[in-house]
Amino acid sequence: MSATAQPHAHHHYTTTGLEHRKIAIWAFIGSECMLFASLISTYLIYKGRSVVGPFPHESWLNPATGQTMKPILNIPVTSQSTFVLLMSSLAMVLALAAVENKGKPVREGAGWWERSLSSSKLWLFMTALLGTTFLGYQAYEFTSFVREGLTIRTNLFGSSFFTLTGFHGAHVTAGVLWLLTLLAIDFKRGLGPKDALLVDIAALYWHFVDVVWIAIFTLVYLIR
Amino acid sequence: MHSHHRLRGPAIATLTALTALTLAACTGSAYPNTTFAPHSEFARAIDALWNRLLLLGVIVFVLVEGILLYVILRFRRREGQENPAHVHGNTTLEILWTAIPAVILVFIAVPTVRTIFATQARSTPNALQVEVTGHQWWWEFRYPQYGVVTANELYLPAGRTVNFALKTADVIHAFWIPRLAGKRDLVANRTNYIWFTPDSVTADSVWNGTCNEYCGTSHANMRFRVFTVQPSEFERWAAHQKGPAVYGVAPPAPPPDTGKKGKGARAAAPAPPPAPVDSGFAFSRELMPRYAVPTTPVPTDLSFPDGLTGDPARGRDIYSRSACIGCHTITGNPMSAGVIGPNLTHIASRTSIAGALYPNDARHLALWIKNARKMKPGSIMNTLGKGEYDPIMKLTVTAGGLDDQQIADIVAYLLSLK
Amino acid sequence: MAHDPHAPDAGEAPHHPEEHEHPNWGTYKWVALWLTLITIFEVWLYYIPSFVASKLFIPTLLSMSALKFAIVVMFYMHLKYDHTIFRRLFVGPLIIAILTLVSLLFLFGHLAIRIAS
Amino acid sequence: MATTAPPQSPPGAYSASEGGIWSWLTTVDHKKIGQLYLYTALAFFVIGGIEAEIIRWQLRAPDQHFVTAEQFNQIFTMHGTTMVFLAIMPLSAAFFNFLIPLQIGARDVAFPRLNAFSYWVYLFGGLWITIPILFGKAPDGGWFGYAPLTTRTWSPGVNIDFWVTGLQILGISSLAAAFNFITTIINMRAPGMSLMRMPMFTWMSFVVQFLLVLAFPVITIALVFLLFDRFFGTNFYNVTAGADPLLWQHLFWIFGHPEVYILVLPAFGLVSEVLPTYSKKPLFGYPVMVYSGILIGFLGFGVWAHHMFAVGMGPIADTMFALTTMLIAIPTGVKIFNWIFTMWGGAIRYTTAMLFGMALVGMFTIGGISGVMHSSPPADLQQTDTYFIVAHFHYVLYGGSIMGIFAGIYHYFPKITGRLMNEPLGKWHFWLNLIGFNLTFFPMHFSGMLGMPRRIYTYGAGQGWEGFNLASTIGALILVVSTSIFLVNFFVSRSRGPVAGNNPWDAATLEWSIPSPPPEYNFATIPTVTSRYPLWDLTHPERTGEIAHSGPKAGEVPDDAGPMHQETERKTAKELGIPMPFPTIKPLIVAAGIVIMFSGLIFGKVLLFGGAIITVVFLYDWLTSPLE
Ligand code: HEA
Ligand code: HEA
Ligand code: CUA
Ligand SMILES: [Cu+2]
Repeated sequence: MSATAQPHAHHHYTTTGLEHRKIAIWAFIGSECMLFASLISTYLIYKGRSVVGPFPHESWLNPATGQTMKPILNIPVTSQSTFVLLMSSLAMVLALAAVENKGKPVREGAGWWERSLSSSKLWLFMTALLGTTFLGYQAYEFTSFVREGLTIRTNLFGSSFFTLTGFHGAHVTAGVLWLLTLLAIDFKRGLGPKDALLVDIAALYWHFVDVVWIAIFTLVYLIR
Repeated sequence: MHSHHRLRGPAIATLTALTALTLAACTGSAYPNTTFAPHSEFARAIDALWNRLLLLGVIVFVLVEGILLYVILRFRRREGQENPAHVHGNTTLEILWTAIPAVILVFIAVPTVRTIFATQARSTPNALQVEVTGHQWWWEFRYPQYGVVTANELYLPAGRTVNFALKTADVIHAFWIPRLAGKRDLVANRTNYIWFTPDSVTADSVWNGTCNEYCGTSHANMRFRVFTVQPSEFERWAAHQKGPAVYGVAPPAPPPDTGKKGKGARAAAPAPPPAPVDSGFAFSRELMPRYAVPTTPVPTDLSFPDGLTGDPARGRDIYSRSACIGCHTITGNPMSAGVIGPNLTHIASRTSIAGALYPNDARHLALWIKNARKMKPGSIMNTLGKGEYDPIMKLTVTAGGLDDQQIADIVAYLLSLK
Repeated sequence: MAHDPHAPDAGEAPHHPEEHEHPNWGTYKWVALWLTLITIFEVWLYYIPSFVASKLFIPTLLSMSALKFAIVVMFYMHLKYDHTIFRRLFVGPLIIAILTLVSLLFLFGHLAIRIAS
Repeated sequence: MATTAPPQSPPGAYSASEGGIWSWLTTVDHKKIGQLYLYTALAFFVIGGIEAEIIRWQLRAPDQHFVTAEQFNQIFTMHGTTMVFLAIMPLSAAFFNFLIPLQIGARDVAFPRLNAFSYWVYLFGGLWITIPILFGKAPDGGWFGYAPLTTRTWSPGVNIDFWVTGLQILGISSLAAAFNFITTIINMRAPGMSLMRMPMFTWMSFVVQFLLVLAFPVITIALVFLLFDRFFGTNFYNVTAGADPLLWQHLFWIFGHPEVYILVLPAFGLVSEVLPTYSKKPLFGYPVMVYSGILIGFLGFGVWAHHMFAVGMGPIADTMFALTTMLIAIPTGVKIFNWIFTMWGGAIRYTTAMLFGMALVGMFTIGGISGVMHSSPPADLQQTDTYFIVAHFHYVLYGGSIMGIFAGIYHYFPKITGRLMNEPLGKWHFWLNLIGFNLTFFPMHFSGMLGMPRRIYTYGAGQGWEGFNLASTIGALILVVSTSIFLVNFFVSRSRGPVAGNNPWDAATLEWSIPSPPPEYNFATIPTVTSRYPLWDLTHPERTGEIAHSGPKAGEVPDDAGPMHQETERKTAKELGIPMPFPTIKPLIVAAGIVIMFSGLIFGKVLLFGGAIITVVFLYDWLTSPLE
């Protein structure tokens, strides 16, 4: 969705007075619930059914070396990446608020923080940056798992884990690209209240991806 | 109203035809695989449920179609009739036709749930245990209490509860003997159970069984046969099947023990006893009803010379050196301990081969060995006949292949394995 | 937001979309703080072996996760403030998704119902 | 042809000559896209029908070898797949496209280009999955593709590859369309058209869009697993790694059962338009019809495992799913009775559309009753995977969906083309169809209960199945005759049928208040709706006297709306100053890019990346160019 498309879309009469695209994105998000429910179900169904290690929460015997290996999930690292993604959602709402309030005068005598709150560029950038950081964490996690002997082909855990978190990662990636497009538009011609819908739907998508991670973090990482 | 007759004709004809068919279906004679003439307590429980479903179904059918036809015929537009009554709904009526189906459903649900729990309860502890393993596309039957392994033909003592443990060696299959029980799937990494008691009166009967879950190319050819026999006959059958092949001559030159330990090898460690004379019990081929005799035509592009006779001893040698032993077990022949294909120890005692697809006779066996993949599309058994085209490998069998005489010898050997 | 003067669907109670302003930093910072605190608490629990072993572990974690989920959806996604139609579009599918997930876990024996036999 | 009217062209009829083929490739007009869906889906219906005839010819007698086992397995798989995904769903989509905007008083759908995209993805995906049959490489795993049979180990060929990728592609089409229609229905209704005033077809379509949106993600994931297993060596269905084959079955049927209501609810909707019109009565119990449709859709998500009663789920799961399944009979029964009572006391005209509508009521009921017989798990153990099931689902699919769609085609043909179909030929089609259908599928109840498994390419003699199979085959041949009559009628009437006028059937809803075929903008002035039957408000006020009337509230009416009226004038959008979306080829190219991308999985990475690049570039171009 880009800013140049449908410049006068909001002149159209709609039954509910709402924008088409906002309805569509919510319908899409509803659909995504089923997508991730299927992925998460599969992960949980296959939990504990792998016939060979590595396992998420249990130590396992490495048949190649005969060594007993630690459980593979790295909770401290993932807790950090979870925090990063949560903060990206904060940045996202600030970006939306900045766009919606663009043009409103900042309070007389506002400090740097208050003034920064009106910069949509800053917060769009921060969101994308935090998203990218999350992806960096995920790349780190994936590569270290592979080093420790877990690939998508190793066992049921590997297949279902990488597919679930990979799907989530792909969603984050798409979101980052979306945010960068918005940022580019912001630089090109500035995003103002009339563009709020564009940012709003991107934000809804972004938060949804965050919300999915909240579920994944608990169901996959914390619950044994 | 002329339209009446236009519509009534076909309706009456259909109903008459229906009734006639229903009556015919209830007698097992013309319909050997009918589910309407059950022969076990399990099949009867289902049949009772079915009768209830059918009765209520017919009532609903008659009611709905009756009102529908009445309305269609009665309310045909007459000349100049423009303004029928403009009812938009009627709450009482609508509650009525929500409530009546609900009541009907209660009458279905209650016996349904009862039957679910009754038929899925645990089987009696002294039941006959049979392990069924589905293979693409044949059936393996094991009787752990009797040490018997056989294929495609199942012997059951009439009147004794039998508990099947269902497993698969590959994809999903489904095990069904329509006259005796409902079906169950054979699913990898699971064991399913189904049990029932064939009625005592069924002794000396034959039933057809099929695979009902689509399992690949020859799903249609994955059939089997069930013999319900007198308990004493069953014991004789089992005792005999348990033993090594009747053609129990010591191997010509016992191979040096290469460490390959098959079941056959162990059984043969002491030289096998001379062939027992009693060939046990096997269902008489003379008693076989028509529906249990396979009719599958042989492929037109496959032939075997008539009148070619084989020598069992020679056949045994050839067999023991050929590819056959990689897949088949013949207890008593230490070379033959493969587990991929059906156990052939007592193959001559069976009435059919290849998943009950062909009668078990010299001609069909020979054709089968020559080109199993033409006889049964997709078969895992390689084409063995020299000069034959293997439709899966897409090549013609040359050097290593068996010539017709060799095949005839092997057939002679196999047919000696009573 | 592009404010549209038209009222919503005739069949529904009059309700003006986007009537409520979206919340601002004042709210958002508290939301972020709560999210962080809950996450820290969750991870902390994870490191208490006796708690992990207890029956409470899974329900506690699940409810905290659900709480975070709800907070983000209500405040960051503005579902608390927006038109009811969005709530229906989201909550309906979410319910079906959760029911499906739970039934699947039952069916695969991860949650067991035992009937006295 | 027996038509007497001189073949004069109704003004503004769509024909390929107008603007040439290019105008079809670039169209974003929902009415043209609807027609593209219609023609394509009819073509696939014929293909699926030819496949069915091959099945029937093979099974006409025992031990036949008209086709080989391998061919038969491909053919029944493709028959099911074609009929479900390439014929009935798109036939419904044809009506969604053509009708929904007209019925709710809109000028187009919410996202016209996305709409074009959905069609092209469907067309290319359909070709992708169909063409391999010409090379003997068509999918052969059955229409529900049970793992582990469909994994690489047991299906090493490319056959299943086409199936996995093809269904994945078709899913994109359905999902994109569903988001589009949800938005359209929520947001583009004419003033006064509250939800409880929407025509029943639009209502049932609305429910279906939610089923699509919720069911398709599940099969998407199931297929992703299969695709990963086949191409990347993952273990989702790898039994040696401990996988549970039932995972596929559950995921497939969580999709699959809602899918069967996706197939039938649009037909229910069409019939709910047809029966009142030709009975000259309003629909009986409109609100209950709405609620029962919603309830069927909702319950439809809780019954999936009734396809798995033989897999050994255990008594508790069997009981739960049996009960939920039985429950569905109640709202469905409500529909049946409400239809019957719509006709009760009416003045019924036996038009072809009406005959098909009435046949749906009668025939679907038979399929529903056998469905309830399956819903009892112990009883189903004797029924499942036999021809009894085949009988059930053809009674609901053919007797339900296809009958309803035929009713819809006869009913809406004049609106779509501006011309009437030939009624005598229509009657021939109907009667031969009714007879052929029953002769084909009724005997399957018997062959099934007498022990005949489904999906067998051959069966032995002497099993008692000969007569029933022969009858089925004869019936299927009659269906060829009747379908051919329909096709002739359809294509001849398109250019030579008598001109229809706005409202040839004296119907009640908005689509009939405008010219046939409708002008590109649909409504010169958006009508203001004051009741459930806006056109009858004008033409037969006595029929709508009893229901509530109310105008929209102030502020609800857009500038270009006017009171409820009929339009006869035909101006161009330009003359009226109505902005229309630009035609564009980009959706077609993006659709092609996606299919090329998937083809890369089989034919090499170059296509994969090439397709991806085409998709991304043209998607960007599409999104950054203005709509109108
Ligand atoms: C249009 C598609 C469609 C529809 C609408 C239905 C509707 C129903 N189906 Fe069907 N079904 C299929 C398509 C459909 N089905 C397909 C394609 C398959 C096979 C898939 C495959 O294996 O390939 C299948 C298989 C199938 C099975 C699995 C069988 C098996 O494989 O073992 C079951 C089991 O319960 C079932 C049940 C039902 C029921 C209870 C309904 C109900 O919704 C029916 C409700 C309607 C009525 C009951 C009639 C009207 C009601 C009244 C007049 C009221 C009074 C009636 C009573 C009280 C009985 N169906
Ligand atoms: C959705 C709808 C649908 C429809 C409409 C049909 C229509 C038909 N089906 Fe279909 N069928 C399925 C869905 C459908 N089927 C499904 C889902 C399966 C399960 C597949 C599986 O197990 O995986 C199945 C399976 C199935 C089987 C079981 C196969 C097996 O288990 O081995 C059979 C057997 O007879 C059959 C027969 C028919 C017949 C005779 C028709 C007829 O009604 C067809 C009539 C149509 C025509 C006759 C049109 C053709 C027109 C012409 C040929 C005109 C020629 C003119 C020109 C070319 C100009 N079908
Ligand atoms: Cu085994 Cu079908
Ligand atoms: Cu179903």
